[in-house]
Amino acid sequence: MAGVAVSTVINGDAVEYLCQPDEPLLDVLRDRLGLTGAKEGCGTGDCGACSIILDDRLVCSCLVLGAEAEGRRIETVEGMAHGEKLHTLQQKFLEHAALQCGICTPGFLIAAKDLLAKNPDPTEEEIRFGLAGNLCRCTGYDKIVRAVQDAAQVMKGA
Amino acid sequence: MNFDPRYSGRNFSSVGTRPIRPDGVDKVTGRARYGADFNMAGQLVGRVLRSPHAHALIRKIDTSKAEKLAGVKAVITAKDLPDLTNGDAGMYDILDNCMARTKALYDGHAVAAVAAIDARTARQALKLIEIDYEVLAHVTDVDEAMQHHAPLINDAIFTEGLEEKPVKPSNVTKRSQFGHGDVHQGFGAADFIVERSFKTEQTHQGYIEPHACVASVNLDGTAELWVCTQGHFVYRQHCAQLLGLEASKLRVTSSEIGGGFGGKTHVWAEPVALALSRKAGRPVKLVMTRDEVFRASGPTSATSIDVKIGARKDGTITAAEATLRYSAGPYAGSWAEIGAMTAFACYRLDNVKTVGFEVLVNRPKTAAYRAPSAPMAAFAVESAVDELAKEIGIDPVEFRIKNAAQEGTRSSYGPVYGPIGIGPTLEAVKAHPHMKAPLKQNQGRGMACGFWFNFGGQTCVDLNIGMDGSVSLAVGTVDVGGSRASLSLVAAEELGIDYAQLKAVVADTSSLGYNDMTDGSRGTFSSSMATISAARNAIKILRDRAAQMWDIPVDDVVWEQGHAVAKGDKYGNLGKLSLRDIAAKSGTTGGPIAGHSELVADGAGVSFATHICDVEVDPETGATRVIRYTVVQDAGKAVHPTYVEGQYQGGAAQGIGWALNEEYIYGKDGRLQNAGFLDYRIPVCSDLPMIDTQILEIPNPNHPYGVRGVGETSIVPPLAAIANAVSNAAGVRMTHIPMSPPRILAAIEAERG
Amino acid sequence: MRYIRPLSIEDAVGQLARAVGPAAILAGGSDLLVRMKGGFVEPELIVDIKGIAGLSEIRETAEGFSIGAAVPCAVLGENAALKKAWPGVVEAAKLIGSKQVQGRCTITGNLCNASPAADSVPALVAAGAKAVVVGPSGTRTVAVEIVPTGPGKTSLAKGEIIEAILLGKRAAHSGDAYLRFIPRTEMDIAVVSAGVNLTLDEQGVVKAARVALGAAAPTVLLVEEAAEALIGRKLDEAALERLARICSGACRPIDDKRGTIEFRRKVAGVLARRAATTAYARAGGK
Amino acid sequence: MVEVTLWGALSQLAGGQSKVEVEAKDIRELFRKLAEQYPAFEPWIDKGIAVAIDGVIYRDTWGKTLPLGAEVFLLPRLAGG
Repeated sequence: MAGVAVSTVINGDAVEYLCQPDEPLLDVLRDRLGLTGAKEGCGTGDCGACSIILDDRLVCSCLVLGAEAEGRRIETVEGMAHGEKLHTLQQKFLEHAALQCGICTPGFLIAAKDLLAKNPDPTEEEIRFGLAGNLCRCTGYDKIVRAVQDAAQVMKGA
Repeated sequence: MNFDPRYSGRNFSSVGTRPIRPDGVDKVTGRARYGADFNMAGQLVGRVLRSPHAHALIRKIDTSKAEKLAGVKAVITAKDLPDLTNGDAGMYDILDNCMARTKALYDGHAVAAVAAIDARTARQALKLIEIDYEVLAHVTDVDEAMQHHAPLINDAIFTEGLEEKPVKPSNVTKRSQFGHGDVHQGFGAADFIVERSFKTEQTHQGYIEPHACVASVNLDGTAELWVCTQGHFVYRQHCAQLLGLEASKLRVTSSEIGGGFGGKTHVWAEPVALALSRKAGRPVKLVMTRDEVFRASGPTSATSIDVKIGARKDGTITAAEATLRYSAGPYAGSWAEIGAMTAFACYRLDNVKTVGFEVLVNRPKTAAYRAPSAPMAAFAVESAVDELAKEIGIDPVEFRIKNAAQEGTRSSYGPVYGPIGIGPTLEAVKAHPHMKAPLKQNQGRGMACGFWFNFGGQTCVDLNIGMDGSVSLAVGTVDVGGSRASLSLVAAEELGIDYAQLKAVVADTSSLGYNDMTDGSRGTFSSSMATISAARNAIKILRDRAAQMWDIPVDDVVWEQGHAVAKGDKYGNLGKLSLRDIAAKSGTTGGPIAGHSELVADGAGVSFATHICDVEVDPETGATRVIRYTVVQDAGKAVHPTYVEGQYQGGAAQGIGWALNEEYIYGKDGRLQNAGFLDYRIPVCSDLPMIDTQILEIPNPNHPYGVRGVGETSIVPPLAAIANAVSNAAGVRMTHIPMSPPRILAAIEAERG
Repeated sequence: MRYIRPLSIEDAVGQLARAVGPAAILAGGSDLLVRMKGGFVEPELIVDIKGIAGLSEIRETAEGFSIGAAVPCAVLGENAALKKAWPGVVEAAKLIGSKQVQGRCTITGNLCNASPAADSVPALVAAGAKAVVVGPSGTRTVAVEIVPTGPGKTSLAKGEIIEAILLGKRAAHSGDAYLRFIPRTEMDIAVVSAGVNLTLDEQGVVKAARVALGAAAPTVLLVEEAAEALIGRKLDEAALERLARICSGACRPIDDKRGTIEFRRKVAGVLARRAATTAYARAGGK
Repeated sequence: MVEVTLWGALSQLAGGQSKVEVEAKDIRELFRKLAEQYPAFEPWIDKGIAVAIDGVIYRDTWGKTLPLGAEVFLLPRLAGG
């Protein structure tokens, strides 16, 4: 089996790696690059815990091959905060206690970031359908939706 | 132990506030490390081979080809694990479930495992293991398994708890019975009697994080285990016992846990990972796939329940009876017993009788799931209670209020209640605006009550005060939903310092004394008791140090609002010493300052909740949508109210999923057909409304702050609340959970005739 | 195992035709990677077609629309002209999976995966869509309904790739709609589904109709009798009743983990009726 | 002397009696005396029996005293989630 050499950009940094042709990007991020913020909840695109943004599109990194990242731009949860400052969504998730166990949180943050980038003033229904690809088993989603609503208000004003 | 756990009314300054959790930033930045986020140098990848058969004799396993594959470092079967055949039966079952010894007992049962240099090699190696199975007849349905002709899962099982010892083996491992009075007489006095049979399907806790661990056994007999668990001390005990290691030489570190809900109270793959590591001489990482989680961890029981309740015209219940059959998987459990204890716990009954049957089936071993066994019993009972209210012509809330248990009532499971919250939750529901909100066409409202015991248990806490006056709190109960925040609040409260001055961590098994696991809603209840005790012990030392600094007798020093204060007119000029002042001098006043506590937190107060639910049912498709939901529950004292709300909302959401769509679906071949999140349908964000909560605080007399467990009770009422709402919306009584669209549509069509 | 990213369709076809072991075409990967993860397929060659010029574009032509094989479904929803002309096709494509899956999955992939429950296929069949198939022996254009031949099976020969899906130019007074039944509000596979495509005359009488059902048989069903029940009539209660009855009767469903035969039959009729009502309104019918 | 109420399974082992009288000052002595009087109880005590004293359930505090006239109720030790 021939390894595939890939040059890509992750959270603004140029990154190069060698991966197997059938290796999911999620495994590359976690096992080769040490970016364990994206989680594997299912490996089949059904839970959203591995969400990343690939060239401005929200995707499950378990459904992308590492080889496909050549020449693309990847954003993960590790790139959301800037220096000492948390992203507004991160701050609001903390304030609203939008996490209990926290395993789904990176995926939700990335999905919410994508949602607000495309729809800065979503209704509750738009938030709920926009985040339907991310499973949370602890919160019943109530506090997550509220955190996103609050973040949207703050980000609009910024 | 000279710690007094009794409740004393007091005003709080920290407890009851809502600060940000101490582990929060790590979790929103992706830094928090869960089970699969940890690696060791030279680590191998472990994978498990699982039975494709529901029930099969393992005649022979040939691992030779797999062993020869380049990159394979260890292959194990049950032969590589201790043979506990003549030892403790409970431990035998745990180990047999980790790796089948003679028979594969369910689809997904582990039969062999490999450790290899990478995942691909491990996968290939599994394919090279040859197993000669003799496929046996299987049974997966709880009612069928009780039939005389059913395939026997274990021919050494003779039903316990029967009047006469049975002569033939059976799939029923145990019969249990609870109650008091004379139900026959009670039914005789009834004007109305409702008698119904119910079924509930098997569900899974559905935590998003699959089981994961990294095991490393050294040549000198010491070992390390990194694992996502609800109880690392219990995992240590079990793993050490199963593998013949010394407990204190096995250091278990609990990772952040990505949900457990009872499913991570049990070892599944950890002993296998340790055995692989021992054989390979290298660390082994073993992470379950989602498919493995569904097929081979521990879902709930499937149940079949008959309920009979009688009442007089005035609405007084005269008798209540239930027979409860709970599936246990292939090993004995006590699940029906819990169902039998909790079924009628909300009510004041003169005549009550419940009988439980534990039933073996060819499904994965049943494990705890949030108030285990109680939701199914509550579904049956609360559905029947609603029907009975309807027959009598009395409002269902009033009917429940009239019959609710109260302080002094003999519970249906035996003892007499102390102060309890069922009545207050019902009164709160009665007064709630939700109950008066208008409903549209095809919409219906339902409500139901729920009960759970709550546990305490062995608990140990260390509280260390740094020289700079900052405080670290080391607890041994795994934080599953914010307990580090609530325990920090409790420590801040006792010490009289700011929450921000503290940092709570979950200590590993080598750094702290034994703790029971985080189950039975005990995390905050037990560890807060130990935290209070540890803080009070630290305060004794702080007072002593202040006395030294002042050179006065310690008895003249009291602790007030985070400061040592010298009492009496003669000390008027001494002022106050803060915790920081005393800590700064600790090096010369006797060394480090710490408070420890080891205790058994007993006397966890029982807990009650009442839920209200509105649904809309599409009469043409049977689709149900939950449009409004309200939880009212007694918390004793809400230490961090936001996380208490979170527990209420989370339990309600899990209950909604269970009520409407979640179920294990087995084929005729006894194989699980929906082992993934695509077809095991847990609620998604767009399925749910906001979930309103109302926290009641009826202090638990057996906790200094009045705290009760809050984690589990919230999953007990939803099945029944939604069933009652659907029945009101669709005009048909639903008796089979989940109330999936095909079941609802079939019921509607049958009603139409 | 090899991963390649050809830059021309000819190269892709050639590589696939020459492949010795099993080969797989990768566009969105939302089916392929799941099947690989589950060990159901182990391709020796993965041909990523996203580098091929034109395959990631939606082109509006004189004949209608050409949707490249590598266009993610999310992009369909962002194309205003396509959405206006074929709202039923777009809403079907937008129902596949989650937002995350939308960013990857394609209607061509949905068609070639050959699941009877594929969301976009009943809508495409109702729309009379065609597939442009490129292979070692040239290019052919076929009706989409002949591509899947059974669950997981297609009529495509070794080396053949679908390059694009074609949708016709919209006649006046036309509308389409797609509805599926799922137990949750998102993230499920259709238990049963219906796509309806109507063209009306000035008076609101149905001139042309196509009705397709998903998850009702081993392949998507084009129910001609149902279309005939609508043609020549306004969409009155009697016509809708008849449509529902015919659709329920045309189903040849199975009992499985997602639904029962009875449920699928009954709900197929309900959905056909509801989809027809929406399509009719979109066509300007009152 | 305290009167101890047994649940179904234990009551069968005690020859059908649902209540037994035991002279015991605390839970530990209660278990010891019960095991002496009813040897069949021993495996149950080893597996774990919870004791409700005036409605409060104790699972591990064997040093808990049994107040005069207290209602003492034995229960199975349960699992939680």
